[in-house]
Formats: sequence, structure tokens, C-alpha cells
Amino acid sequence: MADSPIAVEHHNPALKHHFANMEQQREASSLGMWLFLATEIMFFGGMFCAYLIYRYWYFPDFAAASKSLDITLGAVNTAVLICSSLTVVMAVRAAQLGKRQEQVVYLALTLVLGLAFLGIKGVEWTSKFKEHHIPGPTFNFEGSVPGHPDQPVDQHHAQLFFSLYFAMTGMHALHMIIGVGIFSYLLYHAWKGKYTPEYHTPLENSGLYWHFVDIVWIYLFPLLYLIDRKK
Amino acid sequence: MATAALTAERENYLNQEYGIKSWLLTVDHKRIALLYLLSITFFFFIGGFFALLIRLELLTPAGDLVQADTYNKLFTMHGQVMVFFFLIPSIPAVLGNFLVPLMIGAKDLAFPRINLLSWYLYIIAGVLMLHCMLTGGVDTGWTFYTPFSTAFSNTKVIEAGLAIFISGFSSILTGLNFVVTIHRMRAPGMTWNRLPLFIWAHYATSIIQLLGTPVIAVTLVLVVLERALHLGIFDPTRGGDPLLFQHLFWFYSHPAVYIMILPAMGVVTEIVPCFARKRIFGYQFVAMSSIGIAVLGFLVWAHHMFVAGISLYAALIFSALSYLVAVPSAIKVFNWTATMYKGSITFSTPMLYAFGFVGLFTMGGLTGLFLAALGIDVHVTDTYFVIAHFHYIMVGGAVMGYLGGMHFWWPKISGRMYPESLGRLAALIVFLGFNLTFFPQFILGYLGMPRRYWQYPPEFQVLNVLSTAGSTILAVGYLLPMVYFLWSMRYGKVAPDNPWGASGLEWMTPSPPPTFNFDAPPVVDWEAYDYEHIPAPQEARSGG
Amino acid sequence: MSEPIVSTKTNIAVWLTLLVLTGVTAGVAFVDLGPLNTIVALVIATFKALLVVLIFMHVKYTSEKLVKVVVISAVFFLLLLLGLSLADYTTRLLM
Amino acid sequence: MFDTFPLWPARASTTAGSVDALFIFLVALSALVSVAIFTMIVVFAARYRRRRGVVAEPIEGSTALEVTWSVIPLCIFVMIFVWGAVIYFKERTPPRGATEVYVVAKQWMWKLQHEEGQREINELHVPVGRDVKMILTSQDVIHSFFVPAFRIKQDVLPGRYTTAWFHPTKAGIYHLFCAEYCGSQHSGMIGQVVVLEPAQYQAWLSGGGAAGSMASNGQNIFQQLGCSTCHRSDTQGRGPNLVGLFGKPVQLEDGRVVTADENYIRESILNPGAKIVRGFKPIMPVFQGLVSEEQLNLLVAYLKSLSPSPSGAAGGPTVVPSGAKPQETKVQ
Ligand code: HEA
Ligand code: HEA
Ligand code: HEC
Ligand code: CUA
Ligand SMILES: [Cu+2]
Repeated sequence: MADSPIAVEHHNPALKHHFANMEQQREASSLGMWLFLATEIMFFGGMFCAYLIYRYWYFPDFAAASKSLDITLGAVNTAVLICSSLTVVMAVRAAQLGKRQEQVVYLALTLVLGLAFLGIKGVEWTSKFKEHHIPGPTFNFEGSVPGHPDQPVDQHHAQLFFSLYFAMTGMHALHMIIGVGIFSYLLYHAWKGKYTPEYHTPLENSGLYWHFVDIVWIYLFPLLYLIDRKK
Repeated sequence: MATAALTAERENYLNQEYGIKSWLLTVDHKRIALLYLLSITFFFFIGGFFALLIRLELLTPAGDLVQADTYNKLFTMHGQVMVFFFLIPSIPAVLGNFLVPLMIGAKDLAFPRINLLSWYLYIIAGVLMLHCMLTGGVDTGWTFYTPFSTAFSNTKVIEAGLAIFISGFSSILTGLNFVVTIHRMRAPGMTWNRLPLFIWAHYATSIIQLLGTPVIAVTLVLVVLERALHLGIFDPTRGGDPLLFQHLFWFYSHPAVYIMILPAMGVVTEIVPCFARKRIFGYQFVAMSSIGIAVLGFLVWAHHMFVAGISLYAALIFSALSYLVAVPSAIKVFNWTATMYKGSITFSTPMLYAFGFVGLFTMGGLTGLFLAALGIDVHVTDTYFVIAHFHYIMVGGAVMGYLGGMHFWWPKISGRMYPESLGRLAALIVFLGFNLTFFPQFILGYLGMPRRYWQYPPEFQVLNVLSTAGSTILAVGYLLPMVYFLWSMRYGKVAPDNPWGASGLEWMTPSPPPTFNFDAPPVVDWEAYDYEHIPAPQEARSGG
Repeated sequence: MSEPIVSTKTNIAVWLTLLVLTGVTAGVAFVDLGPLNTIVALVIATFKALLVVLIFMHVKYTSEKLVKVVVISAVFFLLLLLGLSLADYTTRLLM
Repeated sequence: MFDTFPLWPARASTTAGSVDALFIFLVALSALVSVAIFTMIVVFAARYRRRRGVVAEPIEGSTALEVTWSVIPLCIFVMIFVWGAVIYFKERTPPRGATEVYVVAKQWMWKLQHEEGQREINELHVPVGRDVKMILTSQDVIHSFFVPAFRIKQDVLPGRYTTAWFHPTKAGIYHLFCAEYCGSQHSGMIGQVVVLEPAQYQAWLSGGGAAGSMASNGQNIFQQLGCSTCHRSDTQGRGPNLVGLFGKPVQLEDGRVVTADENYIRESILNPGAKIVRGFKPIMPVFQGLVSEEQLNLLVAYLKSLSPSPSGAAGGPTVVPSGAKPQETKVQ
């Protein structure tokens, strides 16, 4: 299977009946994936819109609430995701070059990193829970506005920050969880040697998805964690 | 006997396999189209049933037929069912599904299984919506305005929100499938300039579905979360802004009105050249105007919020932009008219619907210009003037277009002809009933009758009675095609492959088409609407 | 097949840049630049996103213009949503 | 016209006339356009109906025509936009010196209070020929204040003020509707606007049992809630001097400058931390939940009365004589 000549193309078992050839099939699913990512941009866009507006309205309170987030964990998580993006890229590359072993290793690494991200997120959320920063009847945020030590933070506005924080990171984590599911599936099939230089579209498209989720985080990190750290 | 002919019939997508399973697990775009046809027809009649109850309640000024709360649920679910479960999927998911691959010379849509998935999502959403209706319903208005929906209504907002959320994904997947198919699956020689304009219209529609629907999805998620957990995002008592909801809602729901109208415009653009036996006037302008409507449609959403408390400056911007989107619509109307010039016109049923469409869409669109004019909108917003405006476009326009398309392609879909004279009669009844129902509402609106009113001052009664009378006529007009379509499936004349002498690849396949559409991939070396070279059919002579 | 294979060297370079930029983002947040802080953070984030899109996601290498069109239009419509909404929010108090 | 079958709404404000003018123009324009299009369709359909031996003439299209029928409508559209915008601009900018009425909407009733102190429910009495500005807010969901005869409508939002104004021109009784869906009794949330001749209005005013103007009632609350302990009319208080505040630009601590309008005052009371005045400490307590919408309106009315208003008689008393602590109400 590994050294299949081009002539096999027409019999490639992965070719669906309604496509003329593998090329057409690959291009179709790649375009499909990109369009899906476009919808994802708009999906997160709705929340970014809400976030921007309230941040504009309640900047001091948002800054204070943002300061209560753990910047180290946030930064580490960003790094974890960036590393996982690299391993995904390398896994795709391994598939392109037909290296099964490498593929499996990189996919496994990706999974580990993805789970690490979720783990760290879990730690952060737990501490938010302990601090009563979960929106709801028990919500309580103590502290003052950065730069104005005697101006207490408005509870409602801080709660809004955390509502958006949980909505956005929650939705992001949901995407990560789905990603972990997808990559487990890929790992299994890569193990079985399903992805060859001729056919590895699922791997490629899942990679696109993973990178997209990474990009969302690249924006979430400064927007949520770094609103105003200087004072 | 007609059935005798059936036995000798060629193999086609309908008779290739039998049994429930062969339908429920099918990945054939044509069968999925029929699954959609059944489901949206079901929801259309549910929505229509609610409409009739609304109209009956409004027969008298007092609130006497149903309770106030029931009435509120009726118009809410009428709107939600009609918009999300009938009109948005109607033409794309039925005619589009059936025709897009056929028209561009493909064997199927790019992702047949996703296509089936999208039907199942629709059904799951539909069942949820039905469950919601049967267990108490929802009373927020189809617009879900906060904080009423999040903090005050004690009906099943969450369930209805989730139903619409899920149906949104069905819509996204359909759009995604179309865009990929149109880009990747065209037959050799089927260049962008040779695409039927129906395809262009669906392409434009799909863009909106892809970029708009996710925003309503996330908005509904936020509404559900807000209602369940009191996050405060739309709640003024917790620092939130209820207008933010309106912005996000209309960011989708204004473009969504073009999801509803563009496909119908596409249908009309197929029908008019066929029955005028001429190439469409200004092909490229019509194609580009579809794209123009789709893109500009995203710039105008806050024209639904002129009195909602947005800034004066924002109102000015959105009003001005609203007029931009009217220009491509004008282009279409003029091109349809010009296509008839020096044509050779017959008045078959689809053409009658097309006439109805052009007339009623124009009226609906022109009243849209009233609404986009700031000073006027302040007076008529949230009155029956708005109700009349959008029913003119959505019922007079989109539903007419849908029915016209159903008649036009019915021979291809079913392999049978419908009874022509009954068809024309039904078209006439729909047209008359429609105008009687909704024209009085323009006057009511300007007089000041607010919408979503269960009872109203007595001086509005005469016009309301007219409207109610019209709606019963309309009901007859809609029941009729349903009856004779069903009848024709068994007793109708067997349809030839190309009964109208129409251009387009779909007419070059047998009626009904075989499962894989084309035996060999067709190669296209002619322009679209090549009516010069297609003989007119003999039997469809002018019905004058 | 037309799809590009990116060298390991490029990938590592991008990865390192991304990591460094993450550090820079976090560091710069502690420096008082006035309102520029937000802008700097967003510019860096956008640069990082571009790196991921262009190189990790192969958009730079693909011969297919369509993918670029899809990405650009999605971002464009996102900016429409944000921009036109803010057009309301930023001018409300002027009255 | 006919009371049982009207075809045109009563026209009872200055706005009504200008809205009607544009409306009639649009009706005429639409009629013209649709008649033109329909005539063309009918004529073409008849003239070019299928005849034996006659084939359609192939016509590709015409760029010149396309441009014409895009540009001409566009020009007309621009004109409609401008016309509509001008009307709207007037509708949204209350004239200075208008009499003020505070409106609180709740499921499902309208509570109104005149500057002079009269309270009304689901009914609003106003004299012919005077500008009336309404300051609207809601206690629960969104409602909408709609008087068809005046051609005005404004959504009433919880958590903030919106405003609308009108200038009645004809005595009579007109519908007041709630036009934004607000729950079960949305259609029952109706009332009437009674426009009286000035003399009758005076009679009505003196008949109504108003216990002091809104401003003077507001002043009492200002004392009761202890506002006056910090806000004094000299520069000695811990809070800024509120005399002359309304309508003026305010320098904020974070550098922004905002105009002290009704919403600003409202926010300053309910949620003082949101905008801190330059040079002051954020020590003012939060009054959210401690004052009702009606009390809030009274406070706003009082603080507004501390600013010189150009309205003269119509603007209500600027100096409130009643009550204690005369130094508090000293106005230049
Ligand atoms: C398919 C549905 C559809 C379509 C296509 C449209 C099309 C348009 N709509 Fe409509 N609209 C709705 C469905 C639709 N609408 C719905 C459902 C609502 C209410 C929602 C709710 O609140 O529940 C609504 C509400 C609505 C409002 C808000 C009213 C309010 O609540 O206050 C406005 C305001 O601007 C508006 C404007 C327009 C305009 C300018 C167009 C334009 O696109 C129309 C363009 C077409 C033409 C203009 C006609 C053809 C042109 C010519 C023949 C040119 C020649 C003309 C001249 C030279 C004058 N619509
Ligand atoms: C695609 C969209 C669509 C369609 C097709 C329709 C179709 C109709 N609509 Fe609807 N309508 C809306 C979308 C639509 N509507 C929306 C979005 C709203 C706003 C909701 C809101 O405010 O939130 C609305 C609101 C609305 C109102 C205003 C209610 C109010 O504000 O108080 C009215 C009142 O007359 C009305 C009437 C009608 C009528 C008479 C039809 C007719 O065209 C219907 C004709 C069809 C039939 C009559 C069916 C025939 C079937 C039978 C006779 C069989 C009977 C069935 C069974 C026994 C199961 N509609
Ligand atoms: C404990 C002292 C204190 C009390 C009591 C108090 N205020 Fe204030 N108020 C302040 C201070 C200090 C400021 C300036 C800082 C700020 O903007 O919050 C202020 C600001 C204001 C402003 C904005 C003034 C401007 O110049 O822009 C208004 C309006 C106001 N208060 C009204 C009231 C009202 C009405 C009450 C009573 C219901 C009240 N205040 C009670 C201390 C107080
Ligand atoms: Cu209050 Cu409707
Ligand atoms: Cu709209």
C-alpha cells in the first residue's frame, strides 16, 4: 500500500462514487473545511462582539476582573496550544511523506498537549469556583479598579466579565474536547496505516480545525487575561 | 390505464429501491429533496393553521376566541415555524437539493452524507419544536427579544431556542454543501457564465447561510444560558444591554430574509425565460445582483431598531445602507420585465406564479423603502404595516416563487404532469386571496394598529374582517395544489423529459432522473438560456 | 499532488516565533503604553494568527485562490459585525 | 373621517404633517413605479404572446439600460433617505424648553407624571400648542410608547431613559398604544392622550391633586436620602456641586468628557462608580435598589431644575421655595 503508483488512483477505495478523481474529492473536502471554519469565525464573532462592547463600556471593572485571572496559567496554556499546533503540522507532514511511525507519535503528542490544555483550564476554573467568580447568586468579586485603589469594582460589571469569560473559554474548551475526540479517531486510524501520501484528507482537515481553535485562543489570551496589567 | 405505463418505466431514483429504509438512509440528493418536501409541507400547514387561528381571533375587536396568552403563542410559533421550519429550508432544501447537481451536471452534492445529516438535524429540530408546541409553547414573538425572553416569559423559551439553534446547523450544512458543489463539481464546460441563474441565486443564499447563521446560533446559546444561569449579558438590571441582543439577532435575521427571497428570485429567473422563450435579459447583471444582495444584506440590520434606542447616528447609517440593498433588487425586477420584451409568451401555471411573484415582490419591496425611511418607520414600525410588508415579500414573493418552482419542476421530480387548468385556477385564487388578506393590513398599519395585538379598538374591525376573509380564500388556494399534486402522482399524464422545452441540463435527463443523474458526465458547449436553439413544445400552446 | 509539503525548519521557526511572541504579549502588558497596550496586544495576536494561517494551515503555499477568498471574506464579515455594532455603541452618548 | 371605517389616522401634531407628506410622496412614487412595471408586463404579455410562426427575438441585454435603471432608482433612494432622515432628526431632538413628562412603563400599564407634579395612569393630558418632551423608562421589559395621531413612537427600555417629544396641534382624545410586545396583556397596555385647549388644560391642572411639583418632591427625597450631606451648593461638600450640572459637559477621572443628560444623572445615582468626576473620590454609595423608578424621576427632575433653563414659564420652577435648608436651592 505504501508504494502505490498513480495508476491505483482510480481504484482508490477512498474515492467516493460521485467524484471524478481523488484530486476533486480532496479539493472538495478542503474547501468544505475552510467554509466550516468561516462559520466558526462568525460563531465566535458573536461573543467577541458582546465582549468588545462591554469592555468598552465597563473598562475599569473589566480590567480589574481580568487581573484576577492567573496570567501564568494563561500564558502556559497558550504555549501548550502552540506546541500542539506544531505537532499537528508535523503529523500532517509525516503523512505527506508516508511515515507512519512519526505520524502516530505526533498525533499522540497532540492529544497529550490537548489534554494538558484542558487540564490547566480545569485548574483555572476550579480556582474561579473557589473564589466565587462563577456568575450566579454566589458571585462575589472583591477588589478595586486598577489605578484607583479606593474605587471598588462594580459587582455586576465584574460578573459580566466572568460571564463572557466562561462563555468564551467554555465554548473554546468545547471545541478542544471535540478536537481531542477527532484526534483520538485519527490516531487510531493512523496506527492502522490508513493515511498515505495519496490519501490523508481527514488528517489535513482536522489539522485545519485544530489550528483554528489555536487561533481563537491566541486572541482570547490577550483579550481576557491582559486587559490592563500595568497598574 | 396510466398505471400500465408504470410497469414499463425506466429505472429512476424513485423506483430503484423501495421500502422505508431506502428512503431514510438514502444519500441521493433527489430523495433527500423529497424528504424535505414532505417535512416542510407538514410545517407549512402547521404554520398556516396557526395563521388561520390568528386571523379568526382578529375577526372581532374583543379577545374572544382564544386567551391572550394563547394568542401570543400562536403568532410566536406561526412566525418561528414559517420562518425557520418552512421558508428558510423551502426552496434551497427541496428544489435546490434536487436541482443543483442536475443543473451543473454532477452526480450528487459534494457531501451526500452531510446532506442527509442536515435533514436529520432539521427533523430533530422540528420534533423539538413540535414537542415545545404540544407541551405549552413559547410566547416571546419569533424575535425572542430580551429581557422578556430571558427573564419574564414563563414559557418554553429554552426548548424553542434550542430547536432553532439545531435547525440553524441544518441550514449551515446545506449552504456549505451547495458552495462546495458549485465550486468543485461542475461538469466540463459549465463555466461560471453558463450557470443557470438559479445556481447563482443559491450560491448567494449559501453565503448568507454560512456567514449569518452562526451568529444567531451563538446568540440563542447566550439567551439560553442567560435564561438558565442569569449571566447578565442581556439583562439591564445586571449591567447588560438588551439592545445587544437585537443587534446580534438582526445581524442574522435581516440577511435571513434574503435567504428566503433569493432562491425564489432564482426560480423566477428560470421560469420567465422559458415561457418567454428567450435568453434572460442581462445575464451578468442578474447574477451579480444576487451576490450584491447577499453582501449588502449584511450592512443594514439595525433598520429593525430605529425606535429601539440606538444612537441617532447609527440610525442614519443603517437607513442609508438599507437603500443600497434595494438597488440590486430593482435590477432584477427590471431584467425580468425586459426579458419579456419581444418574447413569445405562454401563460402556463409556473409563468402565472412568476407574474404574481414579480408584482407582489415589487409591492413588498417598495413598502420596504417606506420602512427604511427613518421618519416613516417611527410611525409604522411594530404595526400591521410591517406585517403587510413582509407577508407581501415572504408569502406573495417567496411562497409564490416556491409554488411556481414546484409546478415548473414537478414533471421532472415526479415524472407526471399536474392538471394545467386546475393549476392556473389555484394560482389565481392564491393571488386574489393573498391581496385580500394583506392589502388591508397596510392601511391598518398606517392607521396605527400595533402588531401582536390580541384585541384592538373597534374602528379597525372592517379592515380586519377583510383580511380574515382573504386568508380563508388563501387557504383554499394552498390546499388545491397539494391535492392535485398528490392526485397527479398516480393519475397524472406521464411527463416527457422536457415538457416545457426548457434549457438546462436537468431537462436533458429522463423524467424522473436516474439515481446517478447522468450516465456519462455531460460536456457543456452552449450558453445558458439557449432558447434560440430549443424548439418550443407543441402541447403547451398558449392557453388564451 | 499539488499540496505543499512544508520543511521542518520552517515549521520549527514559526513555532519558536509564536512562543516568543506569546512571551512578548504577556510582557508588554506590564508596560504602560496608555491605550496603545490593547492595540499592541491585538497587533501581535493578529500577526501570530497570520503565521498560523499562512504557514501551519498552508494558505501561503496553496495555489488555490479560493481559500484565501474564504478566509478574507470571513474576517471581513466579522469586522462588519463588530464595526457596525460599535458604530451604535460609540455614538450613543453623543446625544 | 368615518369613525367606524377610517382610512387615514388623525393628524394632531406638527410631526404628523411632515410624516404624512413623505408617506404620500412614497405612495405616489410606488404607485407610479408599480403601475409602470405592471403595465409593461401586461403589455408585453399581450403583445408578445405566443403566435404561430413568430419566434422570440434574441436579445442579450444592454449595459446602458442596466446602468440607467440602477442609477436613477439610486438617486431617488438617496432623496427618500435624506427626506426621511430630516424628519427623524427632528423627531429625535426635543426642542429646548419643552414641558416634561416622566413616563414609567411596566407590565401592563403606563405611569406618567408631569413636571408640575400631577400623576396619571394610562392617560396623558396635554395642552394644544406646547412642546411636550417625554422621558421614558421601564420597570421590567421593553415597551413602546406609540401615539398614532402624533406619528411618534419610542421604545421604553428598562435600565435607562429614552426620550420622545411632540407638539399637539388639535384638541381631542387619541390612542396611546404599547407597540413593543411585552407579554400577556401587551394589547391591553393602552391608554389615551387627551389634548386640551389651554384654558381647559389649566382647569384640569388645578383640578388634579398634585402635591407639589416633581422638582420640589425631588428635593425632599434629596434630603431624605442624604444626598445633601455630600452635595452642597458651595464647594465645601465631599461631592460635586450639582447646581447648574444638567446639560453641561463633565470631566471624568479617566479623561473622558460626557454631557450630563438624564441618563448620566440616572447612572450617577444608581451606579456612581461607572463614571467618576475628576477631582472627586468614588465614595458615593450605590443607590441601585434603594430608589424606585418614580423616585429616581423625581431626583432627576429636581437636579434638572437646578440648572437655568431657557424655557421660562414652561420649564417649571427653577427655584424651589418649599422645604428646609434654603441655601441648598439657591440658584443664580
Ligand atoms: C423575504 C423577506 C424580506 C425581504 C426580501 C425584505 C426586503 C426589504 N425590507 Fe423587509 N422585512 C422582512 C422581510 C423582508 N424584507 C421581515 C420578516 C420584517 C419584519 C421582521 C419582524 O419585525 O418581525 C421586515 C422588516 C423590515 C424593516 C423594519 C421595519 C420595522 O420593524 O420597523 C425594514 C426597514 O427598513 C425593512 C426594509 C426592507 C427593504 C428596504 C427591503 C429591500 O430589500 C426591498 C428591495 C426591493 C424593492 C425596492 C422592489 C423592487 C425595486 C424596484 C421596482 C425599483 C424601482 C423603485 C423605485 C425607483 C422607487 N424590512
Ligand atoms: C414564511 C413566512 C410566513 C408565512 C408563509 C406566513 C403566512 C401567513 N401569515 Fe404570517 N407571519 C410571519 C411569517 C409568515 N406568515 C411572521 C415571521 C410573523 C411575525 C410573528 C411575530 O410577530 O413574532 C407573522 C405574523 C402574522 C400575523 C400578525 C400577528 C400579530 O402580529 O398579531 C398575521 C395576522 O394576520 C399573519 C397572517 C398570516 C396568514 C393569513 C398567512 C397565510 O399566508 C397562511 C396561509 C396558509 C394556510 C391558511 C394553510 C392552509 C392549511 C389549511 C387550511 C389546513 C389546516 C391545517 C391543519 C388542520 C393542520 N402572520
Ligand atoms: C457619601 C457622599 C455622597 C452621597 C451621600 C451622595 N453623593 Fe453624589 N457624589 C458624591 C461624589 C464624591 C461624587 C463625585 C464622584 C462620582 O462621580 O462618583 C458624586 C457625584 C454625583 C453626581 C454626578 C455629579 C457630576 O458633577 O457629574 C450626581 C448626579 C450625584 N452624585 C447625585 C447624587 C444623589 C441624587 C444622591 C442621593 C440620592 C447622592 N448623589 C448622594 C458623593 C455623594
Ligand atoms: Cu407594553 Cu407591549
Ligand atoms: Cu431587515
